[in-house]
Amino acid sequence: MPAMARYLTAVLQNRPIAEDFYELQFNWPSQAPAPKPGQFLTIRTSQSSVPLLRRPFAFSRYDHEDGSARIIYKVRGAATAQLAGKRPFDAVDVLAPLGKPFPLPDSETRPILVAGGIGIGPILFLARALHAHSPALRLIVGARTAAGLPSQLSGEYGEVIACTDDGSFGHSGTVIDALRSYLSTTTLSTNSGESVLYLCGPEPMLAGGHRLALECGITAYVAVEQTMGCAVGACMGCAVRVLGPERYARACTEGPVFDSRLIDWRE
Amino acid sequence: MPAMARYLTAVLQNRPIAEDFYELQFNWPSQAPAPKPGQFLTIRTSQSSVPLLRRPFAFSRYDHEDGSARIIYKVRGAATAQLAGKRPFDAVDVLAPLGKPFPLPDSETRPILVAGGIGIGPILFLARALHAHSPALRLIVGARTAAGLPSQLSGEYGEVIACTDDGSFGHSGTVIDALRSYLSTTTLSTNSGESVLYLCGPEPMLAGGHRLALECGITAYVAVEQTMGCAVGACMGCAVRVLGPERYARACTEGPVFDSRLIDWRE
Amino acid sequence: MDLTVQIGRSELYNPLGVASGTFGYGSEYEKLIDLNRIGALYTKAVTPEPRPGNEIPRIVETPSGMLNSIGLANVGLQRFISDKLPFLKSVPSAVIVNVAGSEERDYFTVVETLAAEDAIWGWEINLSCPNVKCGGLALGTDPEQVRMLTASLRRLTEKPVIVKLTPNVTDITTIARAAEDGGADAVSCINTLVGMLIDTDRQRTVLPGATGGLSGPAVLPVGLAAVYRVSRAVRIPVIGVGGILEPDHALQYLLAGAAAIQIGTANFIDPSIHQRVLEAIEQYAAQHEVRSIAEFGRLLR
Amino acid sequence: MDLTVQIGRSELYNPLGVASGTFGYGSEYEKLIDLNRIGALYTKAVTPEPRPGNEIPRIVETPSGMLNSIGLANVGLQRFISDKLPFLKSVPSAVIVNVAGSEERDYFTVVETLAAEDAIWGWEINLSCPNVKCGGLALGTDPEQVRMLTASLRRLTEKPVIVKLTPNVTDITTIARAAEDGGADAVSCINTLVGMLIDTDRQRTVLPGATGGLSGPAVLPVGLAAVYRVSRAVRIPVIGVGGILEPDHALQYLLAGAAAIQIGTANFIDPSIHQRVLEAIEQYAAQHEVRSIAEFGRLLR
Ligand SMILES: Cc1cc2nc3c(=O)[nH]c(=O)nc-3n(C[C@H](O)[C@H](O)[C@H](O)COP(=O)(O)OP(=O)(O)OC[C@H]3O[C@@H](n4cnc5c(N)ncnc54)[C@H](O)[C@@H]3O)c2cc1C
Ligand SMILES: Cc1cc2nc3c(=O)[nH]c(=O)nc-3n(C[C@H](O)[C@H](O)[C@H](O)COP(=O)(O)OP(=O)(O)OC[C@H]3O[C@@H](n4cnc5c(N)ncnc54)[C@H](O)[C@@H]3O)c2cc1C
Ligand SMILES: Cc1cc2nc3c(=O)[nH]c(=O)nc-3n(C[C@H](O)[C@H](O)[C@H](O)COP(=O)(O)O)c2cc1C
Ligand SMILES: Cc1cc2nc3c(=O)[nH]c(=O)nc-3n(C[C@H](O)[C@H](O)[C@H](O)COP(=O)(O)O)c2cc1C
Ligand code: FES
Ligand code: FES
Repeated sequence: MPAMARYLTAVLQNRPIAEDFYELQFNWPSQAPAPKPGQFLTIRTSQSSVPLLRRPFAFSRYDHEDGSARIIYKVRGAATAQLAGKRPFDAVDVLAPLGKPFPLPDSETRPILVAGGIGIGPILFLARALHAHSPALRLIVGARTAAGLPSQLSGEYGEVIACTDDGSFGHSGTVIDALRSYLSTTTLSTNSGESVLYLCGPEPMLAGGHRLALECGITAYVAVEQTMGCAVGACMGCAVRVLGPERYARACTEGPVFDSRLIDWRE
Repeated sequence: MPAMARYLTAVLQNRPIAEDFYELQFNWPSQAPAPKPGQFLTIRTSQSSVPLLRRPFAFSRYDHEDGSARIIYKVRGAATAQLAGKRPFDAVDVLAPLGKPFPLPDSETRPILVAGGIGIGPILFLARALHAHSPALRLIVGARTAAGLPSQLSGEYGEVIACTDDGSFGHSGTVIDALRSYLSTTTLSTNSGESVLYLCGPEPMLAGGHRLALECGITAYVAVEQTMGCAVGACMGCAVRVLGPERYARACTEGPVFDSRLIDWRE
Repeated sequence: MDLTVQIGRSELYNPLGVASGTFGYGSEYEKLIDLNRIGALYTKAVTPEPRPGNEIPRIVETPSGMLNSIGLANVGLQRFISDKLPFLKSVPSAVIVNVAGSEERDYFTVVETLAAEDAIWGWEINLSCPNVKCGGLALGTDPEQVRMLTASLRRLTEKPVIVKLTPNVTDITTIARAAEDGGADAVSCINTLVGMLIDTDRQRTVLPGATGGLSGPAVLPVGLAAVYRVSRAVRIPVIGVGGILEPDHALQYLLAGAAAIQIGTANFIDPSIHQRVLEAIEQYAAQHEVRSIAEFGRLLR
Repeated sequence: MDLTVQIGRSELYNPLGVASGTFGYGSEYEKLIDLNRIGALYTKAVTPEPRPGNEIPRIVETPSGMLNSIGLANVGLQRFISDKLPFLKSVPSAVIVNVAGSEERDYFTVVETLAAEDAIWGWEINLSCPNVKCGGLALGTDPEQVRMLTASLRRLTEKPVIVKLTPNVTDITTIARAAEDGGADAVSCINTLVGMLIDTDRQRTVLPGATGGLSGPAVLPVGLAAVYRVSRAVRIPVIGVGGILEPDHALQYLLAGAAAIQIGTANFIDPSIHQRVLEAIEQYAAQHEVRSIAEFGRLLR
């Protein structure tokens, strides 16, 4: 993990990309280590004590050429509402890069990427990173309705399987339904060693992906979400239930990406 | 006192008028009673709990024709900083009009108006109201330095005596110094019944004006400032020390304008 | 849904009260707030003699809260009767007199003198004002004293007796149980927390008496924890107060086990809070198929 | 000016500490914060055995504050020695081990086992963690128990013993005096307040254990009042903690009577807070002609 630091940087662009979803692009300080897919940052959105805590967001893109990074976020409460109010040149107070990135597949392995809801950012970042190397890459993206899907998806990352809960766009059903049918219609389940799953989204989705991976005998990496205090491994606030004697791991430093078999998925 | 109410209205203009001083102009709802000089409003500057309390500001102007009202405010802390960030069309949440206005002089009485620091707003409002009726009106305005004085003063309210603590503009010294010399160079002190003082500014200034008024045997009305909770007379938070058995009066409903002889000026 | 709340043998027509000390004697808010929305109006503390109150300044803002040091400033019993009761007779809300004093006898005097007033629905016994030097604090923190005082007051009045609890104790449930044992019809919690702020420019405590009472959203979690614990320790109704600024905060109190709530500091900030809280309660009840206020507490898993 | 702070027979090179539980074992913040600025590094609580900690979620934000229910999650004594001490030996700050347990013997075990470690400057005895069910809370609220436990620990170590006080008591000064009587070299206050929040959508308390510990700016006035009162009740130094988010908050603690301070929740929010606090202290001292930290308390009129 490259060293993290706090940076006061500036907004380049902040625009809506789907219903309630925004993409924030900001200057990436030249002295900062390049963020990797799966890593995140925390933002202090206000100088006052409301909201108090920094909020974590996964990187959705990093452009070395123009020195910018991005996140995709959904407006849920006070902090994200404030974020949505940021304009170009406004300051952003970030702590980054944080957490462990997705382990990249070797060239023989076919990556299948699955995103639901606010899980879209890190999965798109990973898709972009893998696109060149893994032409066989499959990207499955889901939202509740068509309006919740970013418009730019197609083209940029090869063929995308889009799903909506209400069937208003793409496949009707959850991304896990789509993943299951995708896995069953390919020869994949028999060539298990050759595929790897990457998932980010709500917990039931991650659990579903994990079970499918177990069934098919493939590896799944999940990026989990947990309320954070320090984001640097000091407070034990972001605990994730894992199997083994320690029972909990820290999402911020031991994750947020975990091999799904390490996690204790009991409800 | 006309009935007060809460209004959600809109900013028309918000501009700097002196160093750290701004003038906020906003729509005055047609159903609302016209504010009078000396009255105030409270503003909730944020929907969050920081800052928590509404902040009181005196009206500095009311224009019946275009249905707008104004305040002049100084940036001191969180609430006034947020106020300074308001732009045209932004919402303002006001409770108004509050408090007792300045009692107006009868036509024979010569009003002398004295403003220091953030006391400028209500005094300018009063000056504007009296200008037509009292050509003999005198306006004394003070600030620490020239930069602290609003630029538009001269002309609008007749002849203005300006003072700065550092002598960078107008008379050198406090408004009380200027008032004293004004009173001594006029025949005023002997025709005491014919003059009345109106003061708004920091407490030492009000106390000084009160003592001068006693010396000259004239009446002084002071608009006081006190931290407020409810602003409607319910919480006893805005107590002002007064003479008499009750010992305290409420700035919000029994004031903010008081005859200076009612106040217990002990330090 | 049924909004009424049963306390002792009496009833409030809705669960929304306005907290003592933040709503004066009602008339101050008449123009601003539709009093039909207020189920219970808790008056500013009434003491036998008028009290000028504490030194100034009396209020200072803190992060998401405020400190006050009003000090039971009130008009006293006689002027309460002559100047304040006439208006209170006309309000639709249940009028609950917040009773305070520096010694036990003060409490008896207030309740006895006002006992026959029809306009008064009940009493809230303020054992916990942190701003009164003698008596006040010690009184509300000792279970045996609380039990005895409550029992004595109980004998003086048929009307509901609500004992208001201070959070500044090691175990609030023991005080609540003492009030219950003494015959209280309900307890309300919390009063303000002891707090302080210093003006580093002037090198003084902001409040001349050094400490004051902390209220507002900052104390919301403390009030909720108190209501949750107290409502599981006593069988009488618990009235929740402390930090409500949004309708969701009021719902949290009801889920935590409160039979009714009080809005305090928020009266100063948002005159629309009462309507918004009532609407939220009705909407939440409809959504969760709750037919009475008492059922809210059972929703908590 | 002289930034050193005398505690017992030992010295801190500056008054700025980082509070237990918010700074891990130091190494987590190594890259982010210049540890030369930290006068005292209070470790996460150490218990004899490793503890997995409480159910999740463990953190929730409140108005200007946060609730935590970490539950003394820590690596235990053995792994503290093998994995954490080596790094702590290298830090310039005074390393103060926060000692916790479910029963008295746990405290003895930790202090005895670590007594000979040169890297450890002293102990902070956490009698007050509101998240530990058995022992914890009761322990820190009974003066006699506090006195006896402090006296026992005093016999085990020459190093400074700091007793950390909970604000969840009726009178914090009696607990502070008990610690002083037991031979404590200092007391620190405050630990977190008991608080709760409810998720009305899911009809659950947000924290699975219902209540948690409230920290952050919301509790600043409570911490200041505690330090003000405790520093006037005991002769040993009082270390102020609770709600510091701005340099002025730290100055307020020093004026209130604190001999040193701790930054807790703010470590999470603003990595520049340490430098800003130290600069503010130096600047304020220069402005008010104060030559040592101990003189700050005398500035208050
Ligand atoms: C590693 C990680 C990566 C994330 N990446 C993204 C992303 O790319 N895009 C995105 O939209 N969201 C992401 N999130 C979630 C994001 O942090 C929350 O949406 C945000 O904190 C909400 O803040 P709020 O004030 O707007 O809403 P709030 O009203 O505070 O909370 C809304 C929800 O956010 C959660 N939340 C609140 N505070 C925190 C906190 N300090 N840490 C974690 N969760 C919290 C709460 O559980 C709550 O359910 C990520 C979270 C984590 C842990
Ligand atoms: C009747 C009245 C009329 C006023 N008229 C004006 C005016 O015309 N122009 C103007 O610039 N200022 C006026 N003030 C003062 C104004 O209310 C404060 O400057 C403002 O509250 C500062 O808020 P803040 O958050 O920016 O600063 P803060 O950091 O909160 O406080 C700065 C100062 O303002 C005072 N203050 C804070 N909260 C309150 C409160 N709720 N009520 C009263 N004072 C408070 C404090 O004593 C503090 O010294 C008036 C005050 C009163 C009582
Ligand atoms: C200005 C003020 C005055 C108060 N006066 C009283 C009082 O006279 N009697 C009383 O029992 N409580 C009094 N309280 C406490 C409130 O009734 C309430 O318990 C407390 O403020 C917590 O609620 P809140 O956070 O909603 O304000 C007062 C509170 C404030 C803010
Ligand atoms: C996440 C977290 C964990 C904590 N763990 C401990 C602990 O292990 N031992 C202890 O004595 N105090 C612990 N505390 C309390 C802090 O040390 C401090 O007393 C409290 O948070 C108040 O300070 P603050 O408002 O600056 O955070 C913890 C606080 C937080 C926020
Ligand atoms: S957020 Fe503090 S350990 Fe992960
Ligand atoms: S501010 Fe409440 S009585 Fe004046």
